[in-house]
Amino acid sequence: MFNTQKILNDFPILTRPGANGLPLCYLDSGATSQRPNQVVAAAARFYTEINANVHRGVYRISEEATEAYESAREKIRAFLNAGSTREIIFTSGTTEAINLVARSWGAKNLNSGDRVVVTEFEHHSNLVPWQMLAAEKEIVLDVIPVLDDGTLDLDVYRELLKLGPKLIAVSGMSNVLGTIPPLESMIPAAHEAGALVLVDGAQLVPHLKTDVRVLDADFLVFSGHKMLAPTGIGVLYGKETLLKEMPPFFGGGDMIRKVFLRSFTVADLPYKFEAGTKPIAQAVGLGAAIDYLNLLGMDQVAAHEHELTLRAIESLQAVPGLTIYGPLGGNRGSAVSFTIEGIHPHDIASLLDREGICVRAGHHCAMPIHDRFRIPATTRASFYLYNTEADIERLCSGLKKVVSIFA
Amino acid sequence: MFNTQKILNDFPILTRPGANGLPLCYLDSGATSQRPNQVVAAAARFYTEINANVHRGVYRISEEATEAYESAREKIRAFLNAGSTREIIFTSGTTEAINLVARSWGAKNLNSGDRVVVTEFEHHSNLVPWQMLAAEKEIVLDVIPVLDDGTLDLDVYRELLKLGPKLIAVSGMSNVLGTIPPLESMIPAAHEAGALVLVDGAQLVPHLKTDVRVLDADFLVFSGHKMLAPTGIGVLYGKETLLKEMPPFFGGGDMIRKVFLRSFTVADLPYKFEAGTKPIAQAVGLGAAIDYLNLLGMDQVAAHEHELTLRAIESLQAVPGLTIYGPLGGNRGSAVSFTIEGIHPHDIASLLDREGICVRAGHHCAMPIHDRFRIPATTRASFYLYNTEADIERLCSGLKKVVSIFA
Amino acid sequence: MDDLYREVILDHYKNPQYRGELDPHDLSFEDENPLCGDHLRIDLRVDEDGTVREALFSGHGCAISQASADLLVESIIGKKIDSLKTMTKEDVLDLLGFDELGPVRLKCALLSLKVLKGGLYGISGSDEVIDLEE
Amino acid sequence: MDDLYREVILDHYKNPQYRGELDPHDLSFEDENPLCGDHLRIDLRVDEDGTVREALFSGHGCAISQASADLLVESIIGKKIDSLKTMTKEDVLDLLGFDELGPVRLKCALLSLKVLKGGLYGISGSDEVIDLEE
Ligand SMILES: Cc1ncc(COP(=O)(O)O)c(C=O)c1O
Ligand SMILES: Cc1ncc(COP(=O)(O)O)c(C=O)c1O
Repeated sequence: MFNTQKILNDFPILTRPGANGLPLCYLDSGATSQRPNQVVAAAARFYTEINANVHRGVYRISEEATEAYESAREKIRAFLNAGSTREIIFTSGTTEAINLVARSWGAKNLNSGDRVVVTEFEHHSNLVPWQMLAAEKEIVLDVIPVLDDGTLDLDVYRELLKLGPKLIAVSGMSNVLGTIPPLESMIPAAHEAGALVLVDGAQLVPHLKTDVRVLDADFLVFSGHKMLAPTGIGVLYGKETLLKEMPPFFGGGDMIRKVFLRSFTVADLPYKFEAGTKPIAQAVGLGAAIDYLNLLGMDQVAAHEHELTLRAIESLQAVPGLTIYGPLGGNRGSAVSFTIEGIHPHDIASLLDREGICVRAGHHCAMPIHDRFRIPATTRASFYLYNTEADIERLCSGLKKVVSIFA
Repeated sequence: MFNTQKILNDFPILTRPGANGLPLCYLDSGATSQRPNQVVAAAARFYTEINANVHRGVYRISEEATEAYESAREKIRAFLNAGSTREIIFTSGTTEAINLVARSWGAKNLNSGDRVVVTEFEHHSNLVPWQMLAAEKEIVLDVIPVLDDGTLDLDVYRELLKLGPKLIAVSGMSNVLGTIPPLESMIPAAHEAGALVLVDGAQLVPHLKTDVRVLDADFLVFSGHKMLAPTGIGVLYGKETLLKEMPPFFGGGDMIRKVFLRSFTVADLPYKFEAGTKPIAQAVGLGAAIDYLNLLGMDQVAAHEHELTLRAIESLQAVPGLTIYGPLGGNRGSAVSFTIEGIHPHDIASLLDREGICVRAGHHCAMPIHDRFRIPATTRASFYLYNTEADIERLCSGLKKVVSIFA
Repeated sequence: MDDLYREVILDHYKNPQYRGELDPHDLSFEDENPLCGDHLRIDLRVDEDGTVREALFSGHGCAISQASADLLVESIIGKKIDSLKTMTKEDVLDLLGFDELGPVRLKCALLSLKVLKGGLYGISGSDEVIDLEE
Repeated sequence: MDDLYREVILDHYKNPQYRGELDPHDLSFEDENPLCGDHLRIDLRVDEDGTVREALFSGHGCAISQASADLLVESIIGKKIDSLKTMTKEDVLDLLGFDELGPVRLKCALLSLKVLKGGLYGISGSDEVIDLEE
């Protein structure tokens, strides 16, 4: 059984009583998650016990630091079921990872007239890098539209595949609508059409067991801070055959084999893409976060969240004037965005904050999907493993109070 | 007075007795520094008290997180005496910061045939990005040679300036030789010749008070992890007029003003260059590190280190067969690299490690300067504010033992 | 924070006195808060001696930004257009009766001032007109 | 760690038995450890039946890599060239008498094996020939 009380003990920020005597009701894990004591301690332990720079150091703590860093890489490899640690590149986050693919793979493989397909619900981080590339290299950006129920228009997707795109860049879970696109059919279809697939896993990997070999994703990117780990660390998974052919991205220490005054040769994977001193302590923290998730079991985490999400959707619909954007049921993620007739999302969030309830208001770094639904902004509640039914009750009664204030 | 004992109490990793009963003798701060309790605690406190994503959040802890993040920026601005926080860009480190300038400023301002000047002692991070740009854009890379005493050949520099370079990219302190180039004369000369100057401050900023307005540097970059702060955070300072004209680098959340499906507009400085979720807790940690340095006083730190360094150079010269590369006196940094006749640097470092002494062996990410001195590798000792004379004594008696083993 | 949604603010939001468009007008400024997509426009009719004779606002936004716009527009009627250039963030917070405000909601409260000043200085789309971080 | 610089290792470093170049030779392989710039070359003379008749190493490096080269070269003389392809990291550590080694010094110890195997398989400059991270 999923023991939320036991879990909450690991998150002191969620149990300390706030100004109104109630603990924080944190419903903004879609923006960033909280971190359990175990993760904070792992990073602190790194600093106070084995802190040193990694690789190249021959003294003991440097070797221990290297081992801690590389064993975090191995934990990630196993978590994703990747074939080799050479496929696991540490980045500063999802955004850097996508830009890396756009600039390195894209620079080499995309030419004027080539097509890249995105979706209408992409996060700006999986949209703007492709727009920048489109402007520089005159590639064509195609968009899979979103239907009224928040799912992708797969008929259009099939048509777009016929145009022979080089890459499909798609979020594994929308951070606004909670939509989980059918990657298990979209990826094979892309491959059949000769396209590679980059999965933006920023919302997917923290919440649902993700097996890169089952998915057969060519690239998968995600951030540590949305999955219990420190800020400042993220991952690019790429198939080894692809990464091998890609030119390096950042130049600097550690990504080289040899450097002369006017030329250099490149290091082997994964170091080729890891220039400079990486976020070492944060990588170790991400390893600890994965240990934590594995201990709970990703299937349990997903089941718990799914139950909460369906319960939330049901309760929210009882709030007068409230409209939810995105799927109302089925296999969907825990981001639930909504509007309330006549009340601005910022006012909703401010008023909920008085009750110690943290929700996000705005465009959630996904303006186009808001344009699609002709709304400037939404209020979003998003859940993670430490949330409980009590949180949902507080959210809904808070919203009813908001409605009455504006009545 | 500089109270090293009091300082050491803040660094538990340096006082715990190791295997041989002696505490760690950490002489590798040039690679990465140790972190005081205050910094580790500041990052941990962030996670356990106000952890939330920054900007855009209207609830209380998100506002507190934003304030903590932005006040770290203000601390850095004041530390560097920059004119505005708009000139302080958070990056993941020095390497990312240099690549940002190369790709953003360079992409816009450098064309085939344009010249960029570097030095023979640059770290790979301030060399490879320019080599990559040279290969892509056919710019010409000129090199200021290093003289036998480890200083720059300023005659050649003056000649190179006559060729009308667009940029001088120079380290403020060599991480191998300890050389501090005369920026106070080199920068005005560059400006007179119409060139901009990027100062790689990775070794400079942690050790010497750096005032960007006195220096009149156009860009200054450095890493937190070499100045008591967490890994995963660094800074790009740039003059506002320059940053304003530069195209954005990474695309993603937060660096935009508005995003449509096929276009976007760019946010104001400094956010234009801060795409995605930044290393928030690490920025807060860097703020705490700066508080710590300010409390000690950068002048005191520099004086303490300088005394230690001169003492070390004197003592090292008494070790049979030992040769030091770099200036033997004067205004020089605390990195002291050397070879010992007939003994490989790796063997030296391994044998010192048995005594709990941490030094680095290898090319220190600066192969060309090793080629210059016709050596494949050196052993490097580097000092910081927590080092003491006892550390130097241990180093020198350790080296004498090494020499006797190989005799 | 606790009086952020005082009766008077909600009143100005629900029953604004200066909501609408002026057609024709002498001056019309608009801008938005990209954070939340809020959009605000202010139309002015100005006398020959430079006095604001009529003013109305339109657009959409949260209670704070709309109440702020209603109060700001009310306050500028009858004033010399040149004197408006010296209006400050504190003036607007005074109109709203707020002591202080978090950085995000501050942008809501100051959107009306940003529109006005951006228009008067002929700049728009820039937070730098009024330094919101001050 | 404590026997890393045992007398026997220092001996092989200071007085190598198989140091030199073979000219002419049948096979010659070289590679380096980019971490520290160490460079190693191994020259072989091979019988018609594929037996290594003579072998010498040259280059420069640390005590560990040089002792390893001396011991490895000694161990392959008289062996069939094909049988060398199956030599493992453990074989080399056995020759050196090391139980285990940190990752950085491991690269020193295995440079000789890397040169040999890289040559036999016709690949050089790649750590992947022997997976050092295993
Ligand atoms: C002079 C110099 N420049 C650049 C760097 C690269 O810094 P980082 O690895 O933190 O990106 C270093 C650190 O080794 C350095 O010493
Ligand atoms: C779907 C999606 N993609 C990308 C990102 C960007 O992640 P980061 O800000 O950690 O780089 C986010 C986070 O907001 C997200 O939800």
